[in-house]
Amino acid sequence: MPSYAWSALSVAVVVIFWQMASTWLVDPMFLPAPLAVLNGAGQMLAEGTLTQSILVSMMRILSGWFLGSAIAIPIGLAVGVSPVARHLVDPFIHFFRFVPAIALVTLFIIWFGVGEMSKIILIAYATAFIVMVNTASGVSSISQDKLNAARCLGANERQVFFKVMIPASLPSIYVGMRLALASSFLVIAAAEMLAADAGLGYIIWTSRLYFQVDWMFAAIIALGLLGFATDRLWRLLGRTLLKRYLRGVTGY
Amino acid sequence: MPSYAWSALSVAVVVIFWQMASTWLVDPMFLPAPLAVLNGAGQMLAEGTLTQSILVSMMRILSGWFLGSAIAIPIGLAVGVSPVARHLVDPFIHFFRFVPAIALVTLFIIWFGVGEMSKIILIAYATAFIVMVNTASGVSSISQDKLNAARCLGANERQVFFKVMIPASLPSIYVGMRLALASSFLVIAAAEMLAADAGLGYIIWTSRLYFQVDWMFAAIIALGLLGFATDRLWRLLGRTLLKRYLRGVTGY
Amino acid sequence: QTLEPVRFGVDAYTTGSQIWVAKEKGFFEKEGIDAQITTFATGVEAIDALLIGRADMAVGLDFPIVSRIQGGKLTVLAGIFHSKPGFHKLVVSNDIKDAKDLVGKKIGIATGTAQHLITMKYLEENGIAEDKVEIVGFTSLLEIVASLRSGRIDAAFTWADGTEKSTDGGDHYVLTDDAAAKRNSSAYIAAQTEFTEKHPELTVATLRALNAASQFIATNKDEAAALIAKNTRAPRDTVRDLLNYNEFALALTDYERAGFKEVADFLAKTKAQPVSFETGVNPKFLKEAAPDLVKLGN
Amino acid sequence: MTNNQTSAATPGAAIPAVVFDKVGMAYPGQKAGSELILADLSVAVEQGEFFVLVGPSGSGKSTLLKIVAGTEKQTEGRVLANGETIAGPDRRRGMVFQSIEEPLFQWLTVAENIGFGPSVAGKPRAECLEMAQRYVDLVGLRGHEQKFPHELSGGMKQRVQIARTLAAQPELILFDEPFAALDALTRRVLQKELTRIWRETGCTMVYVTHDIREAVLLGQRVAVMSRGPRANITRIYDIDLPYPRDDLDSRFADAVKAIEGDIEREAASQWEQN
Amino acid sequence: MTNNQTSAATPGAAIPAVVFDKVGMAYPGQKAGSELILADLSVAVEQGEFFVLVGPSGSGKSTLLKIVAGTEKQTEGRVLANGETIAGPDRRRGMVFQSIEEPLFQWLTVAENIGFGPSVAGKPRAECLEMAQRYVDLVGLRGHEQKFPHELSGGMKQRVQIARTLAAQPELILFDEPFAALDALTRRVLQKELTRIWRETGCTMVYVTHDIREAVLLGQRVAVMSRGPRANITRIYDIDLPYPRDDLDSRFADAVKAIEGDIEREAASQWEQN
Ligand SMILES: Nc1ncnc2c1ncn2[C@@H]1O[C@H](COP(=O)(O)OP(=O)(O)OP(=O)(O)O)[C@@H](O)[C@H]1O
Ligand SMILES: Nc1ncnc2c1ncn2[C@@H]1O[C@H](COP(=O)(O)OP(=O)(O)OP(=O)(O)O)[C@@H](O)[C@H]1O
Ligand SMILES: [Mg+2]
Ligand SMILES: [Mg+2]
Repeated sequence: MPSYAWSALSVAVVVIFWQMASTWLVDPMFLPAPLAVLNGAGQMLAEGTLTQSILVSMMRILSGWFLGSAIAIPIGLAVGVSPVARHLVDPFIHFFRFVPAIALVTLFIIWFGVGEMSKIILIAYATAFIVMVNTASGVSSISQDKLNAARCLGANERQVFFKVMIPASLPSIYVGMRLALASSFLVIAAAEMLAADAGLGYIIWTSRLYFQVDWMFAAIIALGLLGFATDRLWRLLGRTLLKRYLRGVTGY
Repeated sequence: MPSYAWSALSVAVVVIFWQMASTWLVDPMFLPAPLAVLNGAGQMLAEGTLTQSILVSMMRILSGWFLGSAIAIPIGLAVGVSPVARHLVDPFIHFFRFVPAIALVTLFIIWFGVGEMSKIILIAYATAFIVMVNTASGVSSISQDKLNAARCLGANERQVFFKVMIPASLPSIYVGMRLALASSFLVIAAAEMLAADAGLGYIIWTSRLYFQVDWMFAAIIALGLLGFATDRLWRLLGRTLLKRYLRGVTGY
Repeated sequence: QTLEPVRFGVDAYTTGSQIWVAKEKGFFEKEGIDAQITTFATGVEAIDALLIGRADMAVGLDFPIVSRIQGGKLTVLAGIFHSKPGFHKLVVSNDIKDAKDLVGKKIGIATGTAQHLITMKYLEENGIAEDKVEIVGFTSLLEIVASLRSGRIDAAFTWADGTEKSTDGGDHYVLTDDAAAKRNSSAYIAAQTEFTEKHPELTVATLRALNAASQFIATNKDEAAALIAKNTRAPRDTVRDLLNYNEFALALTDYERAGFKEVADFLAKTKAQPVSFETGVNPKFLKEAAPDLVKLGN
Repeated sequence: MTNNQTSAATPGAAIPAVVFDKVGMAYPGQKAGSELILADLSVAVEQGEFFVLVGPSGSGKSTLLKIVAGTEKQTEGRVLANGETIAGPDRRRGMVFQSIEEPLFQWLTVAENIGFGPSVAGKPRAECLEMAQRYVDLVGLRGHEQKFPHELSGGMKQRVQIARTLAAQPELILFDEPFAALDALTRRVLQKELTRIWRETGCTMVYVTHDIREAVLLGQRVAVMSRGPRANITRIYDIDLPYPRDDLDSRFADAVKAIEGDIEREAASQWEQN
Repeated sequence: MTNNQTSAATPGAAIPAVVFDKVGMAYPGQKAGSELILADLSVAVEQGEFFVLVGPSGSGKSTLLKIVAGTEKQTEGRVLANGETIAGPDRRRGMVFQSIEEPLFQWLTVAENIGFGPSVAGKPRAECLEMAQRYVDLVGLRGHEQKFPHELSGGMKQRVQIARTLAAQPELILFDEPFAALDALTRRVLQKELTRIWRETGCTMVYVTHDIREAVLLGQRVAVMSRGPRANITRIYDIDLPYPRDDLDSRFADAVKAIEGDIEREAASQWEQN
């Protein structure tokens, strides 16, 4: 039995179970049947809401994810490399990574306005810490033998950093970004609480408010599927372009 | 200069900067000065609200975190070990890890009621996926030589699993739980949206309603400090009790 | 005599004031009711809890309640409070002198609340088409005030102490209030339909207790404010102010009917099944508990 | 001493311990179109035999051992152990890996690593400890029992692996250059111990080494592999000398010289290219 | 041939390449109260010398090399390279590590690993490629240039590390059992190449091996280390034979025998315990 057949099988089983649950177990008012959700999605597609929301949300998620990673990787590297940097920055990393983004929404609006910027930065905020922590642990667990080998071969500290530390910590950065991708998706709901008029998170909020459970589920499923697809793309990238750096971590 | 001195220095600089910012740069209505926050915290301490909220929230966070990990670790191990398990479960892992907990609040209330249970499960939900993904990647990157060595020494598959795979993937589980700890803290705000009358998340919500920004910041800072402390405890645990398993990953 | 349990879902705001007061002052007990109160962040969660059977009665603003009536699972028993005209104030930046200056400006709304509808009606009343202004949606008053004060939006209806907070910087002033929007908005108490059918007397008893609480609030605002503040952890002065701005009384009148209809019409755009005051509200219980509070014309 | 060409499954009473029948091998990750590592390789190792394999670096000796151990799978031909196809690694076939770091359990002490085999065999704790200590002493690691692998020198790690494999008491032991990192005396002592264990337990040994003197000292037969790709066993020497062997014996020296000559011819082609 | 006791910094015109002055060493992670690995060790290696170090497994040879390389720091005494204290690893002191897996860059091909030194020295790309190819050929890895480390056999990995260190052209090279995993011929070829490079470039070599014949074949002086803990250099043999050396020469055999005797005495104490 080929591998995707197992996956197809289990997805089918769960969808059937879902259908049964919404028929007999749970009030379909709260768990609409798969067909109802499909129907809701169809409505939204026809109106163009769904496509637009997907585009808008994906743009925000991916920008925030990239921005967050772009900020986090250098900090994580610095913290992993230099004990002084670590002691300077560490208290903040391990403080702010526990502070919910939602609590900072007000400040973000004041600083970055009510446009796209504050949403993207909110997402970047939520993703940056995972990437930072993973990068720093990656750097600090590079085998000393490898670093020393490079130094004995004449690499100066800059070269050790760029030619050994970065390639050797790519697996951790990669896995960190993969985990952080989920965070980006998760905070889109919070980010689109503020000053949004489109997006999947926005749909989730307004349908909650107006009790359009089928729309809400359609948006949730769209989020899940987009996340799944992005994750697969990221894995594909790891297995092709970055293969030589990531041998061993793309197994899962 | 001892290491903690650097940390103390940078914390002091940031607090001073914060004081200056709230005096001159940002409207103190939204960024109250450190002293005002301290004052707010003092009020809440005097009333007993703060202590109680901390206890209640920490109980929820830690229970959810443990529960989530307890569910995630076996699944992660199974997925890492068995290709069939992986193909059966993988689509759901990489689907649900992108679905915001907030979207499932209603379903959680239906299934688990309005008591502690649904909050703890919400937190467990948010933390489980990080632990799951990390555990599975940890298992699948254990060197084949190590597993084969165990088999050649006569270990059956059960023994390979318990005596080699689990110890060898402990570093990944440990790091996964460390990252997930942040998620538990982050969703406490969402979890305490539902049916709470105490807790730091609840304080954040209600103080927003009533413009008690100093209270809100006191709760945020309490969250950050508690997270920081828990993280340090977790690291201490890794460096003492689990030291033999975690050599190399507790560097950061 | 044993007390009958009734489970209430309330939000962390003053929406459920009478419930707190009735509990604290023993009005529930007098009616033979053991009130079990659960607080939620907003009315949405409270009403959802009701729908799924985790609460017997819940209070909520018109929006979440009206949008959840269609299944027939919940029955609105009465309006529990409505804001007095002037509760919402239109705060604008100093350069806006007139309603027509709003054209092309950013206006903040609290999506899905009474304020949302008030804003829309106000624009309509002043002949400003929706696409002539930029509507920015928020989920809480704090963000609206913060956006006003930091110049991220130009105007918004604010309420409660948000008004003072937005204007005390000197860059904004109150242009007008919601009287100009000519809109009625209320909060309701709703019950599970099944509960009302099974325990009609208990339902009526509850309304009686809440009515007693309303009267207590009307006459003892200071004490009531203290009781509410204690239970919601809100600052006492804020609550005291809120009690002034709002009318805490059970009622089913044409005022409620008009407000209900506005929301229903608004929602009709998005809902498959239209809802109406007649299908969603059952005045029977309030009539029985306090006949003079039901004043519905034809 | 006779030289005879390699041949599959010599007919006899006992089933051979290992049979390679026209085996070809390519690693899964190898570039498509690249040549086989092993090609058309046939050989049989008898029950209780001490079989030594020598050959140029990179020819495929480790690959061959891994196929027997069951950790890699041949891509062509059949491999049988005790007459059965090899399904995977298994307690009957122990292996001392060439890699000296990875196969150790870095979370276990020296004594715990060595006691792993007895402990998974379900032996009582006291017996495991006692066995671990016996093998710790055997490889000269007394005093280092409580160290963790990262605190050991290269040679000490290698000895832990040897002791660990012996302590598991398999029927067949595969050694991949086990003494490469050891000093001459330690090596000598362990060679003697190995011969003793082999004779006492009657287990089968398949032993890879680069040290031809060691090969002749230990092996009943010494097989020479050709340089890869498409490596094969070109020749098998029967060493008909009694144990314990004396390296001053002229027949010993002759055997060493003959085998060295063979390998040199094999390896030389490598250097001629340049 | 003369035997002389070890002595620090022999007075002479040139500053010695390496001086150990009463060096003591304990690893940072060692249990408090456990004994020093090296104790009171003094020795000097002259500029351009080929210095070989032999000794029982676990005595502290790798530790000594790591101190010279600057990757570990002694805890007592002074260590000077070219008269300066050693601040850390440095391009002037190359090292072939005993560990054959970790020091390779697993994301670089064989050719890229070998070209690492020239490329960080800022040599133009064409020259790096050309140098890499030269050293690939030197160690007999032609045809494997595009493989990644995980696709190599043990001996091939070791050769990549040797080639890589040579290609960086350091002034002093530290070899930690570089040929342990190589077959006899490859080893012989590389020994010859190493001697040639040493004589042509005049660089200093500090070489650890377990193969006493190799020690005598290569070294101008062969130092014998005592068994640890508190290991020290007990004796240094001057090998006054001309290069290329002939291992059939009786003086060669005598030197080998003398050194072997020494090590055996050292290592034997280990086995007497049991
Ligand atoms: N995982 C792998 N993927 C691809 N090729 C491999 C792999 N492992 C080994 N090879 C190739 O197989 C050939 C034989 O390797 P093997 O390790 O069996 O050699 P060996 O005889 O043990 O050499 P040595 O004496 O150096 O240890 C080599 O050319 C090597 O490049
Ligand atoms: N990181 C470490 N922490 C603690 N002890 C160590 C560490 N590395 C080595 N040792 C100890 O130091 C001693 C000397 O080790 P070293 O690696 O220098 O020996 P060696 O002479 O190179 O041995 P071999 O010939 O086996 O490679 C050993 O007893 C070892 O246990
Ligand atoms: Mg090999
Ligand atoms: Mg060593």
